[in-house]
Amino acid sequence: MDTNKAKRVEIIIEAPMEGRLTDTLESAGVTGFTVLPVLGGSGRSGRWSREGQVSRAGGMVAVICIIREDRLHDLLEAAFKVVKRHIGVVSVTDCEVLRAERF
Amino acid sequence: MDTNKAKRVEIIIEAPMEGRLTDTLESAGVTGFTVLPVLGGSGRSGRWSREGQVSRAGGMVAVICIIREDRLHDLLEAAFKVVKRHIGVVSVTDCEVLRAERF
Amino acid sequence: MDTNKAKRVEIIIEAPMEGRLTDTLESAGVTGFTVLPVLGGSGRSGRWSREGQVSRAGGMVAVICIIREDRLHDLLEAAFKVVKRHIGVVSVTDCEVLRAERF
Amino acid sequence: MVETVIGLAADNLLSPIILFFVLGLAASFLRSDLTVPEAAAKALSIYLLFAIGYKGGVSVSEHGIDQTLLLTLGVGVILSFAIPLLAFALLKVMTRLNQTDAAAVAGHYGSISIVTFVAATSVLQSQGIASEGYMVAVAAAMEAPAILSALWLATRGVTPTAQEAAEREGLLREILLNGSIVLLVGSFLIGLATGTEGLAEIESFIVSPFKGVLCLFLLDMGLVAGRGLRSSRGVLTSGLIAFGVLMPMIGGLLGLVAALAVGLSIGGTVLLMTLSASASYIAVPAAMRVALPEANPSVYLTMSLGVTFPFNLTLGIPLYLTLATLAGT
Amino acid sequence: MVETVIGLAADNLLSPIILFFVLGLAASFLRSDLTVPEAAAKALSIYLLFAIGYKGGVSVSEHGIDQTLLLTLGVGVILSFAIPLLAFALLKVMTRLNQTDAAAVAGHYGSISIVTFVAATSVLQSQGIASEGYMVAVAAAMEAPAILSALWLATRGVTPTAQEAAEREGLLREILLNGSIVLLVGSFLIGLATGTEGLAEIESFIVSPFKGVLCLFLLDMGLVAGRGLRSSRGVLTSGLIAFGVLMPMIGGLLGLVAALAVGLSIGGTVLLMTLSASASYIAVPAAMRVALPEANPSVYLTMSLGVTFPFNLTLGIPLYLTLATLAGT
Amino acid sequence: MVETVIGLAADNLLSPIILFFVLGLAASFLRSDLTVPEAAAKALSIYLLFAIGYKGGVSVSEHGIDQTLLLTLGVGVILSFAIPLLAFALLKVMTRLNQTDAAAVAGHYGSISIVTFVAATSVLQSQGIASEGYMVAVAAAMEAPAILSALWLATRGVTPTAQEAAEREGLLREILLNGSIVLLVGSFLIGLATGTEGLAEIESFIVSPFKGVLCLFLLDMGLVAGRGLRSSRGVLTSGLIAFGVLMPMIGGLLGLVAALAVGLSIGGTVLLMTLSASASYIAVPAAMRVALPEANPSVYLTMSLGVTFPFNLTLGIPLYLTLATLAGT
Ligand SMILES: Nc1ncnc2c1ncn2[C@@H]1O[C@H](COP(=O)(O)O)[C@@H](O)[C@H]1O
Ligand SMILES: Nc1ncnc2c1ncn2[C@@H]1O[C@H](COP(=O)(O)O)[C@@H](O)[C@H]1O
Ligand SMILES: Nc1ncnc2c1ncn2[C@@H]1O[C@H](COP(=O)(O)O)[C@@H](O)[C@H]1O
Ligand code: NA
Ligand code: NA
Ligand code: NA
Repeated sequence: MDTNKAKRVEIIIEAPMEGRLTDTLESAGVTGFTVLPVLGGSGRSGRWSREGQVSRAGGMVAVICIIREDRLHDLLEAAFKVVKRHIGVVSVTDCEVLRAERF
Repeated sequence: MDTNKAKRVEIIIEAPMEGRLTDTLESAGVTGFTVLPVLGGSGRSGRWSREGQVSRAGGMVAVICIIREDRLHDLLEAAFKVVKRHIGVVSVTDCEVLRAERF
Repeated sequence: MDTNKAKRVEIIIEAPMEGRLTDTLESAGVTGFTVLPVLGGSGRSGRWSREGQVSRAGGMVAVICIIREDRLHDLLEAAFKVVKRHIGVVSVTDCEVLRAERF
Repeated sequence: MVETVIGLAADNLLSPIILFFVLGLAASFLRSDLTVPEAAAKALSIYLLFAIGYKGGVSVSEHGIDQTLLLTLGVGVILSFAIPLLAFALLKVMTRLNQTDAAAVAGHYGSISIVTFVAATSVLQSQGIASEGYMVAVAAAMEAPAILSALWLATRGVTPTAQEAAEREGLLREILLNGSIVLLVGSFLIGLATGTEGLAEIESFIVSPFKGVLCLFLLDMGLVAGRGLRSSRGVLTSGLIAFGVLMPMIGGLLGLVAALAVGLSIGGTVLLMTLSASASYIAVPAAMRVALPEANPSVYLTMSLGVTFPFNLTLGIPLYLTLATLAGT
Repeated sequence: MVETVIGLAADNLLSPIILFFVLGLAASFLRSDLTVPEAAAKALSIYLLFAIGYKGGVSVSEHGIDQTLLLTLGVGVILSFAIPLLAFALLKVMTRLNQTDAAAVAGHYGSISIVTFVAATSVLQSQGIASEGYMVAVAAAMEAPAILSALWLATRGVTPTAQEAAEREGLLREILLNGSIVLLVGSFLIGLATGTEGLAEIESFIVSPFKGVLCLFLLDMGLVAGRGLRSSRGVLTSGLIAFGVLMPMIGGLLGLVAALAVGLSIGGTVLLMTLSASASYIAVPAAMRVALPEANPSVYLTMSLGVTFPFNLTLGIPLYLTLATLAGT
Repeated sequence: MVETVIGLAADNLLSPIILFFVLGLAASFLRSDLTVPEAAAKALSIYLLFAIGYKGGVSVSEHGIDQTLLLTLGVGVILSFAIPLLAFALLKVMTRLNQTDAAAVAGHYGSISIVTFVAATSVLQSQGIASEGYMVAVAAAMEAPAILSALWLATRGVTPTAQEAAEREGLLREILLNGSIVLLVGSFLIGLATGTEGLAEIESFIVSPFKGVLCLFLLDMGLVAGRGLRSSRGVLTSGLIAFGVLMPMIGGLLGLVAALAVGLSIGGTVLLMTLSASASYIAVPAAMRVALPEANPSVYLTMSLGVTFPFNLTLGIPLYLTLATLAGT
């Protein structure tokens, strides 16, 4: 199997900011991402859980984005703009991808 | 803590193909995997979201598989067969695992 | 973008043990984690799925924890204590984080 | 006749059911964040299949098995097999879809939309028109054959690779045993077995609240259809839109002919016309993702959910009712 | 008068609705693992908005559009804009919240809580007191203006950075088109259009089971409120608690004055008082996370859901009812 | 007597409730993709606990607190403690389970299955047989003690490690306050407090649709049980199957003796027999995962949900009803 180097960026961000983040990613030229639901968590602002919640306010989502290394900088720049004032965690991992032409 | 090197494979694939993928993985000798739900995403085929959907057609799942390095090739071979004609992203990350005897 | 080295720990564990795990992590000084839902999976104890389940017994969750390298040991020690007798997978990946002061 | 259709359509357009669909459409066009959670939408669809199947079974248990039952089932299966061929030919003339996309779209029109069926049932009910209870079984029988036609259309003259063959394997079982068919047929059989006595026990769950649940479900369908239309604007050519309106009318006419041949009641005729006219958006799309992954889902989903479903819901059903009434008298 | 309030409150406290809220609170204080899945909680809230909006529309279609409708809408919007200013001033006196937190909390009190409104409706109903159907529309109109007041309060004298400005952009559209407003107003309009005839079709879905669904929803709110109170114990100073009880009474009085000025019925007066007295916990928190991320969510959520909501539910509504009755006679 | 059982069982087997369970089983054996979303299944179970608890409370408020209430509670607790000991001994004789697995399975049989209880209630109702409303409270009281017996059985003669001790710590609180007990008891108390007046307000939510909801829930249980049976085929030895059918009959007899001793009505006797005969599949499995992680979940889940639950549902309940009637006359 031929694999190619890429970066896996994982952004855990408040649900009400999801739309703004993904719009910003798209205008920064990111062509693909996947959004995972988050059940709950804990951080400096305390523990929280989605159970029973009606408002989007209390929840977060995880946005996963696999990109070519040379586009990482733009992505992080864009993500940082949105995340900066908000609750959120951004991590980047090295990875190998199949079908690199897609990224 | 004793940890051992392994690989973390993440396959984001269309929900209707989940069964075929996991069957293929199992017949390639993969002994464990975990399936995470996916809320939505974006790619060359546009944006999508699970909200309000009844059909499995429009959704994806993320299959995570942690395996010993020497079995990676077989796994990727098997996964590729299923993913090839389908929408899907396959990424591989180096990782360390506890209790390596389980993998 | 300034990034810093960190570790991404992913613990897939039975849902009834979630509270015990996160309590233990917190008492080991872990300041943040995120819990993702899990749909199903397969391992030595066979295939399972959350669909239609009412009991927490049959399900798992994924706890993701991003921490500074120097605190990894304590985290793993704590996690291992909980996971040891239970079904569960612990993997650690190198990553880079934005806003390292938060971890 | 035109006035009748218009009168019926106007009545129909002012029913809560249609208006909630429109509300859903409007909300998603306005980019409101109104959404129905996936689990809730699935629960609503389980409720509808359960209720409609069960009530159909009870109705058959009451009126006895009509001699036309088997005939209608057979005719339904034939329609489901045949309509895709016609649809494919029409698509080749009216649009520029490639073979795979045209086959996939064609398959959707041979199969059926259960919510369109339910909406037709509720129009019949408010007009006080009876219909054969086993039409629910006919609906189930018409879900799957169209998929085989679509596969045949897509792969004529192409030898499938080993991988493609492997993927299609098991598909037939999956299609015939997909959740909605099993639930519909199962509930029908249970209704048949337990009859009016059983119905009395669960009536206040499956009969009285039915229309209200349908409103919520149509709100959700409006939201999903609107989101689909918004994100696939580029896909909808005028040829496709014309097809999406013309094809249900052709399907409806085929249904009319078949119903007359079999000798269905006026109500049954309307339902068979509606089944023939409607396009699938649950079972067929999922099968297409497995069997024809190259086909573009935004084309077939938008056609089915964004064009033909609203057409049937608003104008189609009143039209079929008028035609059936004219033909039946 | 005191006896009347106490009598009403005692009655009220023994209603299943309140008791299920208390059960939820108790369960989360005892750290029971009882939870309502997120999707189910959202489905319940969709049901409530759908039912309450639709019934309001039907009621207006029955009684004709009252001449006070526009006036009440206008007055509601003014209250929603004005109450945050008062609340902000009070917070500055009674608590040590910084400007941002105080503005965020103040915004919640200008907006409304639809469940508090529903609870008041059901108290009116069990007392046999009629009210204007369009109060539902007033509720919708009062959701958003307070958010603008809160933003103005938080950012007076500060020039927003380009980033902040960009984030606020689109916020107005988002607020006005948030799911609960769209569903409430849409259902209201559909109720208005389809009237009693439409209601008859879906009555057994939206009228008879309503109170039972409300019990489940309040169970869930008790669970969420209790969890919030437990995890934000440190946040609640006595000043904040006092504010959380005082502010709804002030808001209620403002609502009373406005209702008298407009000439609402006693029922309508109680509802306008309740709307003014209640604090948002769905729409405003989400808007605050986007627009004022620096504001501490545990402060405003705990105030709104943990202090003011229970106060209104148990003592507030009976109090507003007594005052409205006294003022109306 | 045999004819009575058979007659009752035949009636019972043709009730929609059982048939939907069978539909679920069949669908999963056929590997249909029919599923109920987790959130919907949980919502259904919340509804059932809410309704059954509340109605029990109202019934007690109507008929006054029977003198046998406390006695029955006490007897229930004793049965829950004692049955596991018997079950364990029997398992040691009939199967080759190791100590831990046998203890875990035994614990399930001491505790109760609330859906089996609900099914028995609905059989009583359709036979027009009254029962003590507080049997709901007895059900709640019998959930937890069996877990303690199981732990004792599993760990006799073994000193737990510090880690094991730490994990068991807090377990008792968790068990006693698990969601289903809290909701059941809470709803019972609210029903007791609000009485028939409260019931009148929410009757059309918790009484009339109850059976229909139960059908959907049993459909889901059939799906889950079938999936469990399919994936644990290897686990079920003939010894285990025999135990899974014998044990509920023994439990039922113990319940009969206890009921006669306490002096319950025929309806109450059937319910106490059913509780003793049924095996837990919600609360106990979760507790076992925490406290006895080495026990194999596919053994206890398959026994409880795949063998004993269907047995009780189809043959057990009619049998207990016949025995109670014979003993009571
Ligand atoms: N170190 C971390 N690892 C994983 N998730 C985190 C971490 N820190 C924060 N989070 C997530 O981000 C949310 C907000 O974090 P905070 O801003 O610190 O309150 C938490 O509730 C978690 O869901
Ligand atoms: N670069 C990427 N990173 C993460 N997820 C992706 C990426 N590209 C595609 N996806 C996911 O795969 C789905 C289908 O992608 P595509 O085939 O490009 O339309 C998308 O909707 C995303 O959920
Ligand atoms: N190698 C693996 N990769 C990912 N998830 C795994 C792996 N092994 C086990 N799991 C998860 O852990 C659960 C229990 O594993 P086991 O204890 O092997 O039965 C499985 O059902 C999976 O969800
Ligand atoms: Na059709
Ligand atoms: Na207010
Ligand atoms: Na038992």
